[in-house]
Amino acid sequence: MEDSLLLKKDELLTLYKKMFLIRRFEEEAARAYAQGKIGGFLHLYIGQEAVAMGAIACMRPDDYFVTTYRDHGVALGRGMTARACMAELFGKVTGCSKGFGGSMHMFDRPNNFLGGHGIVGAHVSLAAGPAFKAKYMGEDRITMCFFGDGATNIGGFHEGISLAALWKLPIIFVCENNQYSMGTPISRTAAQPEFWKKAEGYNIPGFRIDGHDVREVAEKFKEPIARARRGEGPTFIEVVTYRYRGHSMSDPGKYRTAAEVEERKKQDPVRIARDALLEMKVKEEELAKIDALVEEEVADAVKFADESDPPDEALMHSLTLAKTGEDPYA
Amino acid sequence: MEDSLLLKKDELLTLYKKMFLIRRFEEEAARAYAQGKIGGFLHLYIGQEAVAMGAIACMRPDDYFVTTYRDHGVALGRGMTARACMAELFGKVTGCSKGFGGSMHMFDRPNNFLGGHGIVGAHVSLAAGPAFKAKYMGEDRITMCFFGDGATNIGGFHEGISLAALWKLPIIFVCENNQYSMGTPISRTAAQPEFWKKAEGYNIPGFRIDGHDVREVAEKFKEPIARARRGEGPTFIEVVTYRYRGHSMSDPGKYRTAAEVEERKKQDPVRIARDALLEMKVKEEELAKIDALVEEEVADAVKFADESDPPDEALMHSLTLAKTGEDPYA
Amino acid sequence: MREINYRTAVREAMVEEMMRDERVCLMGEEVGHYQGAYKVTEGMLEKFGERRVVDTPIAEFGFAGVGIGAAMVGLRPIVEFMTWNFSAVAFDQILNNAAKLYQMSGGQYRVPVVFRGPNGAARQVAAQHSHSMDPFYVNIPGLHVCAPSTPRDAKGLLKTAIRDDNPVIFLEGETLYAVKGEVPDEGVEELIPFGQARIAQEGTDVTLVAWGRPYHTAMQAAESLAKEGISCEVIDPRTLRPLDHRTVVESVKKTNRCVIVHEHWEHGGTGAQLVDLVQREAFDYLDAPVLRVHNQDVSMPYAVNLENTVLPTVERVVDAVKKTLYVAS
Amino acid sequence: MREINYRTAVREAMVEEMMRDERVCLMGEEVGHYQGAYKVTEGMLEKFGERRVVDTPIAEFGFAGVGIGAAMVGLRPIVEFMTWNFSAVAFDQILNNAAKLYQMSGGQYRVPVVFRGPNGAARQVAAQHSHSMDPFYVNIPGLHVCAPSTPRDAKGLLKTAIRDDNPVIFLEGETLYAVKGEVPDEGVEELIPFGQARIAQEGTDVTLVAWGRPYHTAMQAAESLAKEGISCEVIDPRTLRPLDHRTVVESVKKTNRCVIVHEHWEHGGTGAQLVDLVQREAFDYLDAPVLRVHNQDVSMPYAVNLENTVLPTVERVVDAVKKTLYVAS
Ligand SMILES: Cc1ncc(C[n+]2csc(CCOP(=O)(O)OP(=O)(O)O)c2C)c(N)n1
Ligand SMILES: Cc1ncc(C[n+]2csc(CCOP(=O)(O)OP(=O)(O)O)c2C)c(N)n1
Ligand SMILES: [Mg+2]
Ligand SMILES: [Mg+2]
Repeated sequence: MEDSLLLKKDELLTLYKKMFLIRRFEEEAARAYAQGKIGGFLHLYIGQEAVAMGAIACMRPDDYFVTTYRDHGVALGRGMTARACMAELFGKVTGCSKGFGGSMHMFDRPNNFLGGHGIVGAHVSLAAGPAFKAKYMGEDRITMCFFGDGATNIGGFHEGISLAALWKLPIIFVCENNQYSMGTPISRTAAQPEFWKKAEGYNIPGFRIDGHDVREVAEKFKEPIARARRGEGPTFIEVVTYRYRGHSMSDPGKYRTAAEVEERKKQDPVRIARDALLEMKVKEEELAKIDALVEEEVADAVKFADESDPPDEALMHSLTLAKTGEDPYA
Repeated sequence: MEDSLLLKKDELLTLYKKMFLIRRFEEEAARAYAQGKIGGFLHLYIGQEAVAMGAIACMRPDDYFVTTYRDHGVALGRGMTARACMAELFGKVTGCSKGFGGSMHMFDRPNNFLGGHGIVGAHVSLAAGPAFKAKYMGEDRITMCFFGDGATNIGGFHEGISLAALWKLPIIFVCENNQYSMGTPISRTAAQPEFWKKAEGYNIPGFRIDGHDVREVAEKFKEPIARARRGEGPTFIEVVTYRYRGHSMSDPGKYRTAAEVEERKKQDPVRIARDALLEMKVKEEELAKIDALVEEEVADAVKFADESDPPDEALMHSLTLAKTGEDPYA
Repeated sequence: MREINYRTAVREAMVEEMMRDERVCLMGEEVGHYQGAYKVTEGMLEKFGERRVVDTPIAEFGFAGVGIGAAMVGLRPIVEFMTWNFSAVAFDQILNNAAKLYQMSGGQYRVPVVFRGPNGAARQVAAQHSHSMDPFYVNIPGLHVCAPSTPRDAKGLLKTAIRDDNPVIFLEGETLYAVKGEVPDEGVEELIPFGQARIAQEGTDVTLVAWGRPYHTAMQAAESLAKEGISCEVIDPRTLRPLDHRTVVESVKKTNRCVIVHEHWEHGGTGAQLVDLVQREAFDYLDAPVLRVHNQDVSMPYAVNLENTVLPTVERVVDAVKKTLYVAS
Repeated sequence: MREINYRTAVREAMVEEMMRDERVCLMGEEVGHYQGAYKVTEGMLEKFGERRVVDTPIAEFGFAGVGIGAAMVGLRPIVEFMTWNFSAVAFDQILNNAAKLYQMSGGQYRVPVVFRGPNGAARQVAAQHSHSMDPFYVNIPGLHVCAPSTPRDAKGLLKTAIRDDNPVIFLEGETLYAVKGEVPDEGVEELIPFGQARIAQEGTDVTLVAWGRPYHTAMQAAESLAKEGISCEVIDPRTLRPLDHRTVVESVKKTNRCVIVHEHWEHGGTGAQLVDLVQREAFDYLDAPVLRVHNQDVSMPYAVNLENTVLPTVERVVDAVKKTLYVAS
């Protein structure tokens, strides 16, 4: 990789720590799921960590982020505490969504993280909303919108990009091409396997990058984000990546061979970042210290989630309709 | 125009007659609308006649056609009688849809005309249905699907083309780019004004042609149709055209100048076809005879529609659910 | 009081709220340059400019999504559906996003968006363009649903809707736009609260409940019945969600009879819901079954003679009332 | 008779009909190579091949449209929604095309398509994935709506649905798939007609009406009430459109009391419709208001303790029954 692409050591350390956190957090979540402490669906991000963290590395705290049900990685990356994230998975009132959203519907308003959406494609046009608002208000905040390869077939994807392109909204559309939508490889879902080529149909720039090296992802996101901030409209970025686990916890992943998965794991984004740090002369002990901190954070999150209370019925009824007037989060 | 593009004289005569029929039929329909004999919406095809007729010239009777609410032209072109068409507009039981569909919902099963659809874009994926069936049954019938420039922004358009491209269905997607969706010019609806460029995103061939000369339209449709028949999948054709009237009868068309409309009328497809015939040494008298026949057909249709009975309530109730079993139209 | 039509009332509410609050904007097909498909938004582009009055392409799912997403972060968009029929392609955005985000986010994100446009049959626009969409939206918790019948209610409820922090479904009517009625004078602000029915006319023999176009049918029926000495109490619920059934129940306790008139199809919806609430809460007061007059259970035919038989008519309301009174018609 | 589970019953119906009629095909997300998200279609790809068992991309609006269009010209597609929640993005195709084409075309085009998949809450899948979509589809003329509760009904109704010339909405249940029950032996063909309720259990004190998952809740409640000497007649309507209310009305004429149990939200739907029909046709027989037990009026929370309070429970059914009997609970 070219020198110019290298992040500064501190930056990379921060990204590494978050990526390792995502990895370890989700491994523990999977364990808790097996123990029955987490219910419903649980879609792990393991293997894709560099995509979210590369994007986040280029974003400002006041930028907006919208993603799918595969959302723990982004949530943690944007600054959600492991406690709030794990407690949500456990269905506790201390969770980020007070136990109402669960794995698929994480929200974090202080960090401008707008979810966590379960209907494929629908959040793509929704994401054009904060971008519309930023332009309306004359703010230079951008919106980052993630979706899967499978989502490119649905109407919501098309309408969201069409509108954003027409109105030159400050938004980045990111197709996380992890090669599969549930059990189906892209060869059986997409006539055009080069998703970035759809950009031309909307008259916006588009390109494809590899998603296993967080440095490269960050580097490639810089200009599109700057462009959006300058008011020149959206960019379509296809990031090629891979998920190591099944689609969700209930998926044994029989549609791909162990060999295929092992081959892909050679490009493990967490390990690549770690190796890069070692190459940058970060000491093994320093990394071990970071790793230990992460382990502690995750263990603490599990304990916290375990010991928290579930939400009660009164809260449920008060969350159906907002009381018009003062918004406590505003 | 190159010689190779010329249709044979007889063929062009047939097409001219149909185009003149569409023109005169709709002019009379507009008059009947003003007299209150036709209700609801009435979307005229005047100015676009060469598009439908050019496509139909290349089609076999057993091919399928699906279009929008702007459907009289196609219906007549595919062989619907002026009587059945006018009676439908008048809401009579002798109409093609027995008075239940009206202007927007014409259907003609003997001529494989599947409507006449009112929800923008929804018929694009529906049209992939007969194409799916043809492939399933091993038939070499193709489906022709028309939609407007405005329809390219909606999800139904995207999903229909995505599926047809993936499954290599025998279907031609035709964007009738008449420059406006209702009162809005494409400059305010489409980030990509070259609609044909969307084809790349679906990995199918796409191109743009002019739609005022029926000979050229027919010529350009031949190969895509043959390709579809060979089982090689869909093609996206953008046809640039223009409607001389408002979007529907209730639209005064204030969003464009009289000068613009007059300029466009210089490319009148009916006149172009007529001139071509004269150039091919068809006698003025022969054309006058054809014109007279058309006038007669239209006048007869109006009289027929006027004198027909409206549908009754018993029929209405019997048309909510089909009686399973023998299909009288099968 | 002055008299204006329903169309102007809707427009006035939007204009006043847009002048009051810069976060309020309007988007939809043909709302700007074209001045609105039904001229409801006439002049608004000129007044507020392209930033705040936004013409959209034909992408209801998409721009409903934009409205919802923008509302989450502080705008208060009014999203016009050219007609409510076209909201069917945006149904998921309303069901799964607008109605749910406040709850799913544990109260972090509010969705102050108003979806509005004409609902119900216009005139001979056939099966795909004649829906009363009420039953699809009233079922969904997390939404408010308004269905004003008069210019005054349209204006007062729309202003409330725009200020409300929750998503509102605002059902107007193409055949109502030209209806005239009194509204408060300029400068006099009236906000009509959700969940308060209006007793349009007091009466003693039977309670008539109706909203939208059928409200006017019910009023005509009441007039005609009055001539025969039958006194109707006519109630307009104004909002269908929340639904002020208490006013209806109180009335039925007095009249002991109830007829509900609505345009939506029979199976379910607010029509059936009201029957349930009345039989449940006024059971001992009912002297006859609650009856309903509604669209016939068919897709809307194009032919005008049939359309006239599908929609509720004065005659059908009169007949139903007499039936509850066990009077021959 | 042999015992199989609901999942197998649904699959058997599809397999038998596909063997009988080559025009029957199956399409949906993950129905083929993945063997079905809930394993309902397991083995079908192997049996019928990729031509007749078609994996689709995520494009419900699109493939619903393909199914409808293919049905117009002679195929008889079964379109699986991975869950009915996702049908919300295809709502317009069902409302405006499937339900209307036969009428709009003056009877020229029939739409013999079956839309099927699991409906209702699964377990902790939260607000966007827990819908009972019944109220949205039962309202629409031009559709049939089935909601079988048992393996036998699932099989017999699905076979009827596939042979029907009209569009059918077929509501299964993820929490029903493992439910076991008797079905006719292999080789014995049973087609269950639409519009015929099943009296699951005869009784004298109260009529319980329920379908889908709540049917089993109602049966449990009946069992528990029997121990207290309260005899319930339990009726499963099986199809919601057409709705066999006559069987319910006849029962109420005998029991004089009625409780309806359903998972869909309160405002409207078949629940409210049944109340209307009962009070209208058995008015003089009712000794108490008709009561309903249903989901609480909130979006489904993720937290399991709350999900349990939202869904109808045996206790709530028992309480409602006692209330209609004016017995303390
Ligand atoms: C409209 C809709 N249809 C179906 C589903 C079920 N579903 C959830 S995730 C998924 C696969 C999505 O694949 P992709 O977009 O590639 O994202 P990935 O899971 O690989 O991150 C499907 C089919 C859904 N949630 N929404
Ligand atoms: C989903 C939907 N939204 C809105 C409409 C109202 N509408 C009918 S035609 C039309 C314009 C369509 O323009 P275009 O696709 O260019 O076709 P044209 O009328 O020019 O032939 C609109 C907005 C509709 N019928 N369906
Ligand atoms: Mg994927
Ligand atoms: Mg156009």
